[in-house]
Amino acid sequence: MSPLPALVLLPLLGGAVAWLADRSSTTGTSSARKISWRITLMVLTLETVLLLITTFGQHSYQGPWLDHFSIPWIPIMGISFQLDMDGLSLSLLWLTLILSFPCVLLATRKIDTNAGAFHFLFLAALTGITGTFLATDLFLFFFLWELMLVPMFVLISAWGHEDRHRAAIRFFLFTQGSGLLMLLSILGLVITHYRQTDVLTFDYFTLAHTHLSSFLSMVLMLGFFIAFAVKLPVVPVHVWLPAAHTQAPTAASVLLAGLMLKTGGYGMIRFNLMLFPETALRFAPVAMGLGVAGILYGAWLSCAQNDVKRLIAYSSISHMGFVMLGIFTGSNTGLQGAIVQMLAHGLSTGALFLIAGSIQDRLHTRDMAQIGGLWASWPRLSSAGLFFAVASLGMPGFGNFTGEFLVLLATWHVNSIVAALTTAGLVLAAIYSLRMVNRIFLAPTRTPPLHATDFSIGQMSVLGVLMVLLVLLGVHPQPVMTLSLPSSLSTAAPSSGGDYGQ
Amino acid sequence: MPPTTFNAVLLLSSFLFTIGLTGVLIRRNLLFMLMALDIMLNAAALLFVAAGAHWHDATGQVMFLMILALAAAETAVGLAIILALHARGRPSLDADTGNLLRG
Amino acid sequence: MNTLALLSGSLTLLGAIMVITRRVAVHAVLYLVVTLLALATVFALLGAPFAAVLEVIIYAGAIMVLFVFVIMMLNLGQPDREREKEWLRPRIWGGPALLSTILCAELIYSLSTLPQQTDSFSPLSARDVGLSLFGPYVLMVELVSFLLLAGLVTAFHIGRHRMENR
Amino acid sequence: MSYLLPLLVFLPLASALFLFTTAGKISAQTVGFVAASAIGLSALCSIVLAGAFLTSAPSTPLQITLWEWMHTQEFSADIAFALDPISLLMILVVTIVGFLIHLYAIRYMEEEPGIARFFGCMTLFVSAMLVLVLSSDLLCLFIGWEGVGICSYLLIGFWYENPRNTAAARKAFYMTRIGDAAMLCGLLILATSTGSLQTHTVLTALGAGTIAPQTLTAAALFLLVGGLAKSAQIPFQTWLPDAMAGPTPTSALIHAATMVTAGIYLIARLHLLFAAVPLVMMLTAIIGALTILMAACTALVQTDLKRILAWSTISQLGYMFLALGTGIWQAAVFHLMTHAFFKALLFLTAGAIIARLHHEQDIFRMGGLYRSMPGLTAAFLAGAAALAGLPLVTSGFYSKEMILSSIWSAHFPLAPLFLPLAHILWGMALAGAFLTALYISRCVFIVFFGPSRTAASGSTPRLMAIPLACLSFLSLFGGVIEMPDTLAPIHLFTRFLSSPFPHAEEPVWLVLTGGSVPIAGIVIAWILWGRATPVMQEIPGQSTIIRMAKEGWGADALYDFLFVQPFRFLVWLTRHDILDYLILGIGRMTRAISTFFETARTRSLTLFSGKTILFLHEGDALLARFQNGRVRWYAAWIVAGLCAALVSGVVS
Repeated sequence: MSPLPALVLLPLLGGAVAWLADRSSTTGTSSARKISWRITLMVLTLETVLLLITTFGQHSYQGPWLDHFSIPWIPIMGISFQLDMDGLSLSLLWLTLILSFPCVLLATRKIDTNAGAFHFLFLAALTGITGTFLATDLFLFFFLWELMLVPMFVLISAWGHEDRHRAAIRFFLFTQGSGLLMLLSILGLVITHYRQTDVLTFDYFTLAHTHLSSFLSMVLMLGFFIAFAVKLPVVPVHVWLPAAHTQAPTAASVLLAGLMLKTGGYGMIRFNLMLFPETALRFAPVAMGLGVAGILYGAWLSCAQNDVKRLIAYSSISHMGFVMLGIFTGSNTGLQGAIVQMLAHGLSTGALFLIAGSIQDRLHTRDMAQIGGLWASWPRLSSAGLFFAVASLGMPGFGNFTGEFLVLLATWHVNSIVAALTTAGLVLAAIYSLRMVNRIFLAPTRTPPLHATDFSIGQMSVLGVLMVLLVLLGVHPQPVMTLSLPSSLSTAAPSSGGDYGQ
Repeated sequence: MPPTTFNAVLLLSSFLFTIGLTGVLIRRNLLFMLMALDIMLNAAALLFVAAGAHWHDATGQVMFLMILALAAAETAVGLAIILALHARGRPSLDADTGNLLRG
Repeated sequence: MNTLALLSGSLTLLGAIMVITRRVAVHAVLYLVVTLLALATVFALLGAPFAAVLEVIIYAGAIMVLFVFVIMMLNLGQPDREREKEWLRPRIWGGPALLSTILCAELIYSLSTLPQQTDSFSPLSARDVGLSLFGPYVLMVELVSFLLLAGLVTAFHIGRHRMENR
Repeated sequence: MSYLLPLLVFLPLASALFLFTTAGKISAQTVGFVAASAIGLSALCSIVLAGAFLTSAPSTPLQITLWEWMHTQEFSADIAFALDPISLLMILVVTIVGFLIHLYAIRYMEEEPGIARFFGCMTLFVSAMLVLVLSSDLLCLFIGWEGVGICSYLLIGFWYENPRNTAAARKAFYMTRIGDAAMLCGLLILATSTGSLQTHTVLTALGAGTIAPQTLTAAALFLLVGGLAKSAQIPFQTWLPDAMAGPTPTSALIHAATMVTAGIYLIARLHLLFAAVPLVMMLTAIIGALTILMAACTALVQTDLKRILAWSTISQLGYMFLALGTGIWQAAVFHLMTHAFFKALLFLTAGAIIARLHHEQDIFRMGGLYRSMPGLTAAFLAGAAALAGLPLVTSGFYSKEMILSSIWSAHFPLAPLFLPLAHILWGMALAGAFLTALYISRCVFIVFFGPSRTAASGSTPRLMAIPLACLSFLSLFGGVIEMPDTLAPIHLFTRFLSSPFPHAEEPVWLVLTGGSVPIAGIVIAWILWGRATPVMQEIPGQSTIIRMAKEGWGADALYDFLFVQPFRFLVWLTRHDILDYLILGIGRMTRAISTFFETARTRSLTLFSGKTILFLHEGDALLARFQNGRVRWYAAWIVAGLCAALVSGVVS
């Protein structure tokens, strides 16, 4: 029996249990909060065990992919509940779990209004993300893609900060609207396949063999591309992100930045690159241009922000530009770079959002001018912040550099001027990261005696795990790079790079 | 023996009806309207009686009897209403002030 | 005989005109009695003595007494007379009178199209009327009795209200 | 033996991790002891390595590949260390000088609350520097390259309570980061053309001629920019003087002895590559020569003791670049070594002096210090003599002499024939040597002689004195391992580097000139500032040229005007997301349009329905006339209807 469906459904069920437990316990708010929190932690632990089994257990499934699960869902439409796992999914699943632990350990404990519902939504979003990484039935993929959005929308609009409703609505409109485009593309692909073969199916592997005219395949690919580009986000459609990240509660920020953006990158690899390899190659110059624009634009705007969370949000746009650039270089190097960059960005930016969220929880402000030097009062928090800021500026030896370097290398093969331009993003990264460091961590002590406490040793050790992983990804990324290459379809793999864009 | 023609009686009946009708239309006092109505009923009765005589049929007088009963009932009810209105503070018995029938 | 018919007919019309133009209610009632008596004469001339008798007894007798009683109860006086004068302006009765005139003209015109015929009005006795009444029209008699009962009840009901409001 | 290489890196790293995790929990003494002992062990390792290296056959460099870093289809990089003569020299310098500076810093920093952070960063720096010099892979080198940058940033901004310090730290990091980005470009060029950044792979590819000349030029240019930024040469020279905001041991270790020489190390490492690109070589030499003069002139008018030393560092690094540019990288590395000794000594002595003078850094407020602190005076004199290149008795003389005498006969293939570029550069270097002697002697005369102005207090602890003594010894006698042929045929150093050096072409007069110029400088300085009634108490600070020189020739202001302010302004201008507004604007426009349509529709509908309602209303009113509840009217209407019916009946 494959553990994949359990992996997907466990968080949702666990979340429901947490909610019910919270609803049924009427003894008091604090204990109720604890109950749902504890159940969430248990669910995550169970999920980890499952993932360990999946990773190291015996795979009965033979083939290039690691694991497979499929039962019919709506047979009349050719829809099935089909999950497949390859190295890419597996590494992103690990990232999901690794990031959700700090979220729960550091952030969601603070939630005291309706904690049960919060944990339920948190876990539901996690289900959506996990499922998105695994689903190979296009309908199921779309379903889980949307499932991811709704809890996140509620999380932002119910537990967010001052301007949460606008941010949540903007987030929802952008992602939902682009999701509908993807649905259209899916339907287009399925109908085209049906016309050709008289087989109605949403199966990813079958659909990959559909013969498409170049125009049609470009249109369909663009539908997918726009959905993923909004999620990634790519520059002209990134508008939802700074607001959503800024207004979301800490745990949701981490989830958004650390994981949800990755679904965009994952989708681009899995669906744009592997379903439409030739079209993606033709489209690559545009996509790479957008990626470079994202890198520079995000970094530039990040230099101008005074709001910590906004600064980090714009820096994520910059980092995700590298992912986009790497994916569309058309070489394995670029792809591996993009994947490493996704993982490293998930860890570093997730941690930065955790830290920024902790600062906001303690000081009730995100304005860097008002936060002032924290080193004297909270050395642990500040050193963690410094560490992740340095990681995010692309210091060699951290995962971000590995990703960025591989992407740059692949880009240099394609177009050296673009790559040289992109390195300017590294300088801007230094500027915004150190600006942040010198505004809030290593800065003159501004706030008079703070009642709030520094991170405890336990919390620091949680962050320490992230630090270790980030450094490991930086100095020894080879296992991850080998593992995380997407398994090829039988038809076309994004192998040796084309020489377009010269 | 009959001294007059049927047409003449019809003419008389018409005139009488018209006069009664005019009375209903021009008087605002309910009492007078009631009297005018009686005139109109009598015009109708005259017509029935004349027709009965013309065709020598008793039905005309039977109808007269019915109209008589009708007139009695009408008058009784109408007068009762007039009295009620008078008692309720509308001593002028003005037909135009009561507009309860208005749609 | 012809003279009598003409006289009674014109008296009827005259009385009716007087009824609708009087300002004092009692005068109008008296003129109405005159009209009814003249009409009874016409009935008699038409060979319907039973109807003539009933007209005098019930109409001129019973109903008119009812009117007189009511007028007495209304306790009308000089202001009412003035008001009636006020209400009987030509501007007010001009329109209705015109309408009535048109109707009258039309009736006359339509009567004039009827063929001229001379009739012999043979009298119908009370017996004929009675036979007819309790023969084919017995159901109508019952209906009329219902009608009278309804009128009685209604009048009583309205009058009772009046009593209570006192 | 090869396991010593990772150990060498690991010891300081472990100490850094230990210090960071236990910050605030252990005493300052322990912190200093842990850091110094870690570096000391490293130094021991490097000495053992050096012994082993010298005794074994020098042809086989020690190598160790720790693990694969990234291997893709078209590129591979490893975490790999290798020991060759240059890196052996560098690790000796880094660990030994580093150890002495750490020893010194134990007492120097013991009062600081952030001592754990200080020593953590220092040891982290040492380990990064060791990675930089040891790695056999250029990408691995880049880890150390950026690592020393971030440590430098953290240490310059050590006293973060003063925003000027953190600003200086950021400035240093940004400027070096620009160079790093350029260097990354250079690495990318090499990586794309050779598929690997292993030094020997790159050099093999170079020897095989598989790299296109343009590519090579571009790569060398980019790498040169990286080196220039790291070593604070023109046009990146402005960050180093500001970097003196950090604690003095930091200035000594990072901004004098080791990190700033990383650029020289890089080019020396890749000297074969650079030698293949004459254009870049010439550029390097010219930039170096210009930097020598510019920085020396600036140093001549500074009044802050540490800034004098900082500008002096830039000037000396200029010598090294000049040497690299003329192809005599051995001389550059030799000067690098001696410079590390005497500049560290100077900085540490200056730090001790400043500490005893209650943080007074202005040389014109000092004076007559030889009376109150003779030991420090002796140490400073040793350093100053080495810096000035006092003939025969100082290490600085030998290394500088080696550079000077080689430049004369250097050959620049790209230079125009009528322009004796080598001779011009030699003249500039000679002028630089004169100026060096002049400014350091000025400093010595003003600070240590003449009337006393500020009272000194306390005494220099022994733990601080020992490193000073060691460094004095090194800076006086560290240069005897390599001598001009004119003096003695001792070529230990170049033999050690296993690259024979053409001393034969050195005429005697060249050596004599090189030896006499520093003496001339000292004499003139004595005339100007040293006598009882000095000719110039102070170089007049009023004239424009002096003021400009004092400010580093306006480079700061120029950059501020050209880059910093425009950047700030543009960033400020675009602080709001334009696209955000754009998309919001589209949204608003859509809303406005839809609102417009809605109002238009509503209005037309309102108009229409209004009319209809009016019509209906009038009809209603008309009908209401009939329904006015007046019995007589009803009757009248009945009559009217009757009339109409009769008319129709009659007419038809």
